[in-house]
Amino acid sequence: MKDPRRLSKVLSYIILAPILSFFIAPVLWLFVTPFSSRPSLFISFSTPTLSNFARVFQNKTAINAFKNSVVISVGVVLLITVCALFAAYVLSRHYFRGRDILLYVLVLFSSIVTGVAAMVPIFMLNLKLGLIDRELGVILTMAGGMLPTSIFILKDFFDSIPRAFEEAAFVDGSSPMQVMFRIFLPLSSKGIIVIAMLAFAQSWSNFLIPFILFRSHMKYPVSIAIYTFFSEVGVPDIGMISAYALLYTAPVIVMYFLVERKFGFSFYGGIKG
Amino acid sequence: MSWVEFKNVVKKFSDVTAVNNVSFSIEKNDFFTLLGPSGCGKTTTLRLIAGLEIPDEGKILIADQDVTYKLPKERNVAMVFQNYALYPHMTVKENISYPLVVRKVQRQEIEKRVRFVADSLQIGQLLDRYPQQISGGQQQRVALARAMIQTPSVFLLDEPLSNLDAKLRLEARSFLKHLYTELGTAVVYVTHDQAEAMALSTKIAVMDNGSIRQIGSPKQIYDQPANIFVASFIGNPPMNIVPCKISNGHCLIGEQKFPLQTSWEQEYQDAYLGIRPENIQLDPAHGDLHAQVFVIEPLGVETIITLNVDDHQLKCLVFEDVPFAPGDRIWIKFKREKIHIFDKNGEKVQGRLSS
Amino acid sequence: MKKWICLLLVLAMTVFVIAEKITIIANAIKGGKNTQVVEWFERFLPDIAKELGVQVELIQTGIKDEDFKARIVLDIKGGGGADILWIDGFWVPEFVEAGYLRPIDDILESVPCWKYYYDSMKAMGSYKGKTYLVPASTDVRMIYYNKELFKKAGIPVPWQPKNWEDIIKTARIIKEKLPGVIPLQINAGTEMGEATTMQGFFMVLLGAGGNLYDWESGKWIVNSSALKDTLNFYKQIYVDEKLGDAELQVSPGAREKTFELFRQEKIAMYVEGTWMYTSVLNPNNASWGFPDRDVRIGWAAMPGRGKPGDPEFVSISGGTGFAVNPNTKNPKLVAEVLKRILYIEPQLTYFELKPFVSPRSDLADSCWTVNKDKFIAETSRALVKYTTFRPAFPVYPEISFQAQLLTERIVTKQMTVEQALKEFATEVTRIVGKENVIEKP
Amino acid sequence: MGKKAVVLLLIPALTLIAIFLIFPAIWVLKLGMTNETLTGIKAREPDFVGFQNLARIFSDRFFYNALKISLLFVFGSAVVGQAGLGMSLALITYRKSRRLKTLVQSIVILAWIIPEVVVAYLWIAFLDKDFGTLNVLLSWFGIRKINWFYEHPIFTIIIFNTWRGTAYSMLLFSAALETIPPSYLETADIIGTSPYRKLKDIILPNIKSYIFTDLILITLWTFNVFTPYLLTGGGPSFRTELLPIYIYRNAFKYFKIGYGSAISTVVLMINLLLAIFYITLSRRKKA
Repeated sequence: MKDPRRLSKVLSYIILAPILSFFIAPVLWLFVTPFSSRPSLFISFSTPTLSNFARVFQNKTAINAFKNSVVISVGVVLLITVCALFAAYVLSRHYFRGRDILLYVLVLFSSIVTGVAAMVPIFMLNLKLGLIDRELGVILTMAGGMLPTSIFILKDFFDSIPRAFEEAAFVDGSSPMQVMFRIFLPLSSKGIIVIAMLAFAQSWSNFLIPFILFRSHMKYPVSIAIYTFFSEVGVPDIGMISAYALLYTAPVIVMYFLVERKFGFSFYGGIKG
Repeated sequence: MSWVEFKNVVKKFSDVTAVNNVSFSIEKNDFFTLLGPSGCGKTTTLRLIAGLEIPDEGKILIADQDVTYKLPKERNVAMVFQNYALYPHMTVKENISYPLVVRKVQRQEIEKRVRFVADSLQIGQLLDRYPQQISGGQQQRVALARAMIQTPSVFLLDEPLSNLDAKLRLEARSFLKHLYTELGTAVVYVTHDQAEAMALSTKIAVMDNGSIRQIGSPKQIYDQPANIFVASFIGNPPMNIVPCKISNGHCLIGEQKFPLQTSWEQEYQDAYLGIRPENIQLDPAHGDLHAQVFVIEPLGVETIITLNVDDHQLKCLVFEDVPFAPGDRIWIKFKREKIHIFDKNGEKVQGRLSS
Repeated sequence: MKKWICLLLVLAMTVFVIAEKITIIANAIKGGKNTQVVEWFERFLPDIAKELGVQVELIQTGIKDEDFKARIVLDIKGGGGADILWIDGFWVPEFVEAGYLRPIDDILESVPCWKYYYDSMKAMGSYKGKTYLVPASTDVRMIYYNKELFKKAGIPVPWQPKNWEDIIKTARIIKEKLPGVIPLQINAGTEMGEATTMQGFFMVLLGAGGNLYDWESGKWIVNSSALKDTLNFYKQIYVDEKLGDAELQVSPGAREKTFELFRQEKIAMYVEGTWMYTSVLNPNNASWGFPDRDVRIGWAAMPGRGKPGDPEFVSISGGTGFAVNPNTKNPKLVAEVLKRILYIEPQLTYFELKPFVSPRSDLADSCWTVNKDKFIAETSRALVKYTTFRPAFPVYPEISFQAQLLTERIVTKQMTVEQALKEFATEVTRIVGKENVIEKP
Repeated sequence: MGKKAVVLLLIPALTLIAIFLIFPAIWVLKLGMTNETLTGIKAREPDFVGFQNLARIFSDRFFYNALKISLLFVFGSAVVGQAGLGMSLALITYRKSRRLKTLVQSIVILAWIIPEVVVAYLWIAFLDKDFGTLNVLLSWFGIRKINWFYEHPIFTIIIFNTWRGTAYSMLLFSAALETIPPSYLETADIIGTSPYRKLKDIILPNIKSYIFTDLILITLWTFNVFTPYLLTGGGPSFRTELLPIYIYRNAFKYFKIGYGSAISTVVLMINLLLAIFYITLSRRKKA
């Protein structure tokens, strides 16, 4: 065609191709190897099989770790959702003296106290509280770390819901409880779902906190169990490891695309902070 | 030879046809307005001229050159956007001079031309301010200045008045009209406001659904609409359109009928009668049709009266005092030479009643 | 009413009985690291449990030694942990200082066989006059070599070098004749952790007549000609002649990768301890094993440097043993369990499954004979007379880390021998204080 | 809602945050002034040593090594890598079809959301000297097999982290570009501005604040990344030992709680500086 813009389009594809292959190449292995009957470190396409997954389900450690991960993640999600809901509601709907300072302190600490910078005191704290090697310690530690971000996301969300809805309900004669459950919660369900999913994805993937706080094999969540599989001595069972890795990764991917589809990036931006 | 020419241009966005086989030509001294409801394809047409979109079919010529596939910068056009697109991080002066800076014009020359353009648009005192520090009307002038400084073959204006408040809009409209006489080259103007189009243009193209429904001078468009769409789009309040039947030189509306002035040979089972509100006369005693006053809206100079004629409503515009009250039964009379008859497809019936 | 109280009492008793549980932790996991240990426990723990009427449970781990140590430390620090800890003897001093071990002299009074333990082994388990550890087994160190590779390279087997020069000569031949095979691995670098100090650094240093600790003056040696020669030996192997693979030594999982390569017959000579033969190369080991170990793998004693006055051969011994957690709720029961573990029969079964050198005189010979392969008997008889122990002081791990750094800096060419030694001297002095260091000629 | 209810609703969240987020940050300062260890005599009787640890840090060659590597890592993988590549991707897909954008974003995001343990293993497999995909591919072009982790360790973790984290910058910049009214660039198109000048005169000035935000945030995050530990363990020979890994090594490998905390203090202070910088900036933007 005579369109000169065609050229710039083609040019951008030429630049994109190597960048995209750079991003795809390492991940491809994760989606190919679990189904390979002759799994290796190289991406090899061979007759597809599900036997690698079968081996995962026969592996007690693997299954047990899955259970542990679910317990931890569900705990974190519940704790975060409830605490953040309460706090964000108050912070969004009620002005009190010191609120802005409180918010400032929360932003500040949530960004500087990372698991990495505070791993020593976090460990010592759990030690003193007798929470080493207990799910509760890991759940509380993770929840404490993620709460400020969840509160901010939720507060922003609540701020965007006009008060008129609640006021109208009050005028109509609803009780505060009715307003909360009939009006406010349904209106903010999107925001709540988002922070719940974020809490799930983050606690599901977290490595450092359980790595430091768990001591016994039976308590390990998948992130640690799979790490010990990786670094295990002897000939590693690549087929099983890759299948396990895929099973472990799948919920996060599904969850991400659900959140992304429904709510877009602005919400997901909080996932790392 | 025309200055800007569209030949059978088609533009599709995935499966929506935004511009459907559009052809027109603009002369160098035209103020050409693309008028139509939102989504009718008028802005796309403008962007096709600018080169911001490339047609799927057809040809576009500017100053006798085929620019169909040319980049915008190769077309020597200037465009003022609805939101003016003034760069917030540049001062007024930087904004105006930017087209020249990009073209590496000498600094002295730039200085001279900015001064000239700014003076002629009366914004000389604003040059060191930032766009967000000046009023909407001033912003519009800055945007115009940025366009003018390029001395383009064609000025493209995309609803430049729509971001101004009502009072300012009238002022800016007059200013634009005045400016046009000084520009000395073609202006293509996009608007959905028929009053603006009427006030400014030398030529109007009324668009609907990707097609041009009529092109003509404002007077032609107003007095001789080619179809119901154009007829009802122009004028405020719009033309009354009433379903009717034409038979035997008479026009039947509901149960009533009245004779058309000249002999009308064709018979139409389903037709529409069109009459502008100011062309209806009211009379307490006799007329063409019997009607009942429904609502009276005095607007100062004129008064809009809504009438019920059987199941239909007609609006009529009068400039003198109204001696009626709602509920009064009266007669109405149509100015014969101002009656338009459209067929069932909405097209004006050939062989008009009068000339 | 009375009936209810009775029922409650019975219930409480049951709970009490069920709550009585003795746990043992060992760095062993079925099908993995030290699998024989697990098999051994499985064989007799149920009997002990039945006899004592309590639960006795083994906690399996199977991780790097460093991680295992961390795990135990954190367990105890956290107020919990297994009752009986099967740990490395050289951890005892620092653990005791931290209050992580319970003195077991009272328990040992009821263990009749304690009198048979060699004094040197008893010393390994005691600190500041108290006993904390019952040695379970000890080992020796030597050079393992792959007979097949030697034959291919035209080197006569059995092979026994007389000095360092012999080792290097042999390595040169292998390098020339067998491309793709790493001629010699002597552990180096911090990634290997204590394995570097124990299997590598000390084996060389001792051969040059040196040590890290001067027993006479009670001070740490920060510079000596032996240290210099040790580093030069490393340099010759890894840097100058590239007879060993320095890359491998410092990459993640270095020790496991080295084992793997040795099993794949890609390493010709490797200095390691008894454990490697009986565990890593054990033909019966499902995931690790080396099927024709006895045919293909030979061993030679590690020779001294070869200068006059140097030792003829060297070896160094470590040992593991049973210690008791101070957090244990029932020391009496622990004593009962320990006593039974140390009965002759379980002990012999242990050496049958996992041939090792016994730390006690009453089993001295039988521990060599219960197992079919003659390896333990041979190596112990040959090497026990040369062997020595590490200077196990609380500060030892830090000095050991500095020694690992020494080798790492040489093999990765980060520093010259002089620079590395200077850095070593500075750091060791900082750790133990100026008054506790000495330079040797 | 009464005062009581307000307090009651805030308490659960604030307690959790106070204990598990704020308290550790303060405690680390105190721990950093002791010589507490997990084994040996100092496990039972730690001494208060004041700023002795801090003084030692500034003469500790491992600290400088870790600091240097951390800075290189942040500069290479966050500033140049993630922000640079993220910006490039955002620009390439800017004003392009929705489908292309979705495709590119999905692929890049995938690298961002896979759990770090899995990602680390994927890269270990990808870069394996003998069987890794990369070396196998390179060998098809006659390039010798490279032991990436040994020969170019810092470069490797920089590339890895760029791969891992580009998504955030890309998404942020894409969103930022969306805030520029299309007419700005169309005006420039009509004027005939060159692509370079468009970027310099129109795009960059209009998303300046987003770029600052992005740079500060990714610097902060990258500075606190632990994932390379899963790839290299800090090796070979400490050549990828970032500050977080150095903290881990001191605290959990050598059990030097006090000294590890002192390094943590330094990291916290750097974080604090970055965070204050960020918060001030975002407040100014809002105002």
